[in-house]
Amino acid sequence: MSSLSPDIIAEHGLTPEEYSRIEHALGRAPNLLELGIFSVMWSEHCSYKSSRRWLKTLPTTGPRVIHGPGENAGVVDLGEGLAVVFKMESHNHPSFIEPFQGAATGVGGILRDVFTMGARPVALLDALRFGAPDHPKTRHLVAGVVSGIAGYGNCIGVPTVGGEVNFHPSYNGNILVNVMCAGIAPSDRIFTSAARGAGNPVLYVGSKTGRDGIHGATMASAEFGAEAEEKRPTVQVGDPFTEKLLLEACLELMATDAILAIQDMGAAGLTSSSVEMAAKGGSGIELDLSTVPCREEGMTPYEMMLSESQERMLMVLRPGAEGTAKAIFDKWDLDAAIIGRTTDTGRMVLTFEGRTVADLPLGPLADEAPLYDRPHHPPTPAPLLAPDSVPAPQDLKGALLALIGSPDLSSRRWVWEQYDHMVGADTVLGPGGDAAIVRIHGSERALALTADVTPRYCAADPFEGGKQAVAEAWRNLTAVGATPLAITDNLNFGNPEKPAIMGQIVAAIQGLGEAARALDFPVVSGNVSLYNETEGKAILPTPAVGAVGLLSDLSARAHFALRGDGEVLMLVGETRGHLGASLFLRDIAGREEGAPPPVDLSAEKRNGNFVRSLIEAGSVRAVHDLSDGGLAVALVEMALAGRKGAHVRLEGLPCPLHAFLFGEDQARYVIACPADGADAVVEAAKAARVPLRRLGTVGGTSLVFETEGMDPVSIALPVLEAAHRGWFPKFIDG
Amino acid sequence: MKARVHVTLKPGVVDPEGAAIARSLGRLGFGGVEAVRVGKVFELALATSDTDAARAEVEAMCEKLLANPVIQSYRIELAD
Amino acid sequence: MKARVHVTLKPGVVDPEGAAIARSLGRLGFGGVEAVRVGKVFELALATSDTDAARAEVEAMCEKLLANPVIQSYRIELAD
Amino acid sequence: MKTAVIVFPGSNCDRDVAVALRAVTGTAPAMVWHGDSVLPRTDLIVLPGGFSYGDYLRCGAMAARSPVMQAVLEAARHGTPVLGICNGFQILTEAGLLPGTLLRNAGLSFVCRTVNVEVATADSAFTRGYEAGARLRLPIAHHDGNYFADAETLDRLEEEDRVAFRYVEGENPNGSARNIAGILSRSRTVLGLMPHPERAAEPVHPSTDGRALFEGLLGVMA
Ligand SMILES: Nc1ncnc2c1ncn2[C@@H]1O[C@H](COP(=O)(O)OP(=O)(O)O)[C@@H](O)[C@H]1O
Ligand SMILES: [Mg+2]
Repeated sequence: MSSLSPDIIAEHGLTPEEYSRIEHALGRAPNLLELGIFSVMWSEHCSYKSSRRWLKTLPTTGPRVIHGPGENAGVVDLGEGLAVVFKMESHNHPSFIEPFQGAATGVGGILRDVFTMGARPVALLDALRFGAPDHPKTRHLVAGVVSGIAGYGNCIGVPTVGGEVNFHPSYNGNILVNVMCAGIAPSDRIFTSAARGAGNPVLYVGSKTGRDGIHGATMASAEFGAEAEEKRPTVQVGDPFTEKLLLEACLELMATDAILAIQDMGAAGLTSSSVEMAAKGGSGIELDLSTVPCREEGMTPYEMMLSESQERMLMVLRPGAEGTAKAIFDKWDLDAAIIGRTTDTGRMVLTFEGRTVADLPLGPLADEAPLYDRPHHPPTPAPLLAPDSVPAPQDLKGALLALIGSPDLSSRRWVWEQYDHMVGADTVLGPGGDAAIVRIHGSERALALTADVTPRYCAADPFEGGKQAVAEAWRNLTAVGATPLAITDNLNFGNPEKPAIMGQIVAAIQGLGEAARALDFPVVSGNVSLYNETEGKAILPTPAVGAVGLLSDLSARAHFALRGDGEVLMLVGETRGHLGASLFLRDIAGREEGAPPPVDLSAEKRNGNFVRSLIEAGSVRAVHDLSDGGLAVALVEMALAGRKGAHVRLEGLPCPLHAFLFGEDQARYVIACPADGADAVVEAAKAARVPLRRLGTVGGTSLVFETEGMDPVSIALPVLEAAHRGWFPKFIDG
Repeated sequence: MKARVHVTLKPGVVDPEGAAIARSLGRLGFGGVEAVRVGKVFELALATSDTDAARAEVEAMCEKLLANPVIQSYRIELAD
Repeated sequence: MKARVHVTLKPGVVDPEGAAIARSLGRLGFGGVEAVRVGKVFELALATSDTDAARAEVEAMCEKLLANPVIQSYRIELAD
Repeated sequence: MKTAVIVFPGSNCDRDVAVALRAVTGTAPAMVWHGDSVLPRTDLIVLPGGFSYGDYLRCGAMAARSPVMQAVLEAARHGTPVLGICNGFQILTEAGLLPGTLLRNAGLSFVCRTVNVEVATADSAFTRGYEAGARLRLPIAHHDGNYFADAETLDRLEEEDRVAFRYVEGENPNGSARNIAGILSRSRTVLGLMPHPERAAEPVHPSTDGRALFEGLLGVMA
């Protein structure tokens, strides 16, 4: 057992330096099982070794923050004795290999992160990025991922209320499946993973352990010999039914005082859950692997410790509470077993069939894991593009129809109709709006939720792109009337060992941090997914942001549908006609260039607070924030949502008409207010020093744009609807 | 002619449906069921009557649509 | 011993899944598929090694749970 | 009025329907675990939506063989009204309380949207709160809602005026035979339907058209 070949070490993803660090920490060579344990604990996924140094710069505290990063999910106080628990996580690589199961188990994993902390999950969101629509794999991947998310979320009964879908060739070989979950817990009963104290029983509950998802490369190693083919590693298969039982049983047990610490078995299963519990609690842990419930015969300690079988939990019980736990798990038909106990040794000791098979100090596995300050080249931001350097389209109407029917802007109804977005009967606003609204059960308060990032902006300027992701999330929450509370993030990038990629990561994190600080929007949880590269080509930098806000009174909320004839449409915020890195530039003009729209965080805050105050005062009838596709696209979405047209008359523009209509300047909203309240809104804007411009009136069955020196452009709603709704179903049907 | 395609989970892949059925059978009083695994069968009516062509065609269908090669294996039977 | 239960839709029962698969196969360029019907197979590992007892037991399982007599018929195969 | 909601492993609309029942009756329903073999005294039994047993094998098949279902069958025989919503409808067909079965949606995908449904008969405790022919907006959310029965059974259902709800012509979301969205037992005291009235019961829901179903029951039972 003593000499592990350099090949085996390399197959475990450890560098020679890392290996000597292990030998040094142990004062001897590790055996294969111990090497496996180090390899997963020191993986990028568990140790954040490339990103931790930069993640530390993010603002993570605030008056409402109960738990920031470091726990299974972030916890934010909602008042009235409740807290929201939320996090976003990626399942990118598994979803590329097997889209249905990969996405399904991604949902399962993030749900466990939330209910491990004692929260009942109440909402899911999915942020998805796929390759070019015409790439041969894309359609299959889209269909599989969407049905996998549906298959898991629908079954467990947590509504999927929002998300994002983008297409870009940079994701051809590396799709992104980021799933966010939010849950509600009593704020004084949050469960964490720190297992303090010795002599407490360690309980395993949930599905039996199989050979699922054991790291492929390690399979070639000596231990498997001739039967290697038979024992081939398999992808994880999700079982939402067992997860539902696990959820209900855990919440039932959490209502007693049986649980001292709890941790779900996610990536690196039994290894990371047991190490984390003991390391965080400053204790030690001893497991007898002969008692682990196994699905297959002849499983080795190595396989048990590295298995990624789904739907499993590890908990430390108060001594004497075993009977209570057993009764509840029996009721829910779940396998449970005491597999060990906590100690005070600061070590993890594993035994199997009466022998000690691993004996490791916890420090080097957890807190003292490697931490890198990788070389990073600061990116060169793309230069600003003057609005008049982009020629006007020949046919404005055609351009608008093409844009709303494009892969990135068309209606996502085909996706979200497959998600049960109403289960729970608390969904007040499902997918399709700015932010989703989910009522806090039994109250008149609600959560608002959104997921945002614009990868093409991040590619052009990672710092501004990072800022923009946070600002857009904040804006989406604001647009429904919510007070933004906090964010989670999912940093998806290429290979951090390349200084250019590391430069993107650093700049994006700095951008996120700057915006989060300026908007009082702390980062309370997150996830990092690196090495998203195929054949040396990385994905667009994609720091996805998930955000939660609070509506303290459901009666003061806004929707973006145009409803009332004669209402006055106004544009909040300043328009310069910024076309750099815009969808118009890419999809209509065929150019991917220019700086993304600059994000002025104080304007963002001022304009947003102004809009929220209008909503709270009941002065507005419709609100929509502006993002991809700019003003024209926002107006189409508002018209279609309410099945009402509008007449827009634009005069004295600061830039060419097409730049005004399609520019993606930030910090903007369209609002509609009653005709007799318009003057008051104008006055209020003046007082708040918020730029405001009248656009026209609501009514009719067409969207009409008029300006000096041009014949009015009028498009009937059914034409807009066909263009907007048509793309997705057609793409899927081939 | 007719083709029958049997699709089963590869060994080692967890079968939650089979496990739930096995438990349910136990509860219904069928004591001796040690394990259940669930597979699918597709019965295809084919226009061709050329066995070799049919086999090649059905194999291609399995690879492209009927089976998920990552977690499933398949077996083809042909009959007139 | 092992038992294999084949559950198929009775003739006359619509098979939405089969129909959709036939359509998909057509779209994928497999021209000659006239019809597809989808069935299920349950592979049971049984504790008993008595063939007659096993057959009676599995038949009872089919009647009670594995098949829905309104729309499905079943066939049992036994093997050691 | 006393009500009972049966909770199966995997039920996930049990809490939602409990909220609706409580709002209408003023008292919380009894939540009955599937493993119990006796029911509390009740004026209405509800089998809620969800994925009992993960929808494995066939939707509703394993739940229909739960211990509690004997008691439900017995109560139904004695005339206690039984309401099966979505997965509850699937369970009722599997248990033989309603004819036919619910196959996979014709489009094969799960469908969640608000649909237009017509009240096909007002002649039952469940539908007496509506006018026959009334149009309702009700949410659906299912993968297997494609109602199937042989032609004879379908004819009989129609002759006996047992179709309770139909999808509006041209808007059938799942391929159901004769646009059927819900049916009654011969005794008219058992209703199974795919739409979710409990998701259309409050002002924040997509409509409040489902409320009259619960209110109609209240009038009869009180
Ligand atoms: N994968 C998805 N799942 C659920 N809802 C989605 C998904 N993708 C987009 N949506 C919904 O469609 C609407 C439009 O999305 P998007 O254009 O990204 O909105 P915005 O520009 O306001 O951020 C949002 O309500 C969003 O939640
Ligand atoms: Mg928006």
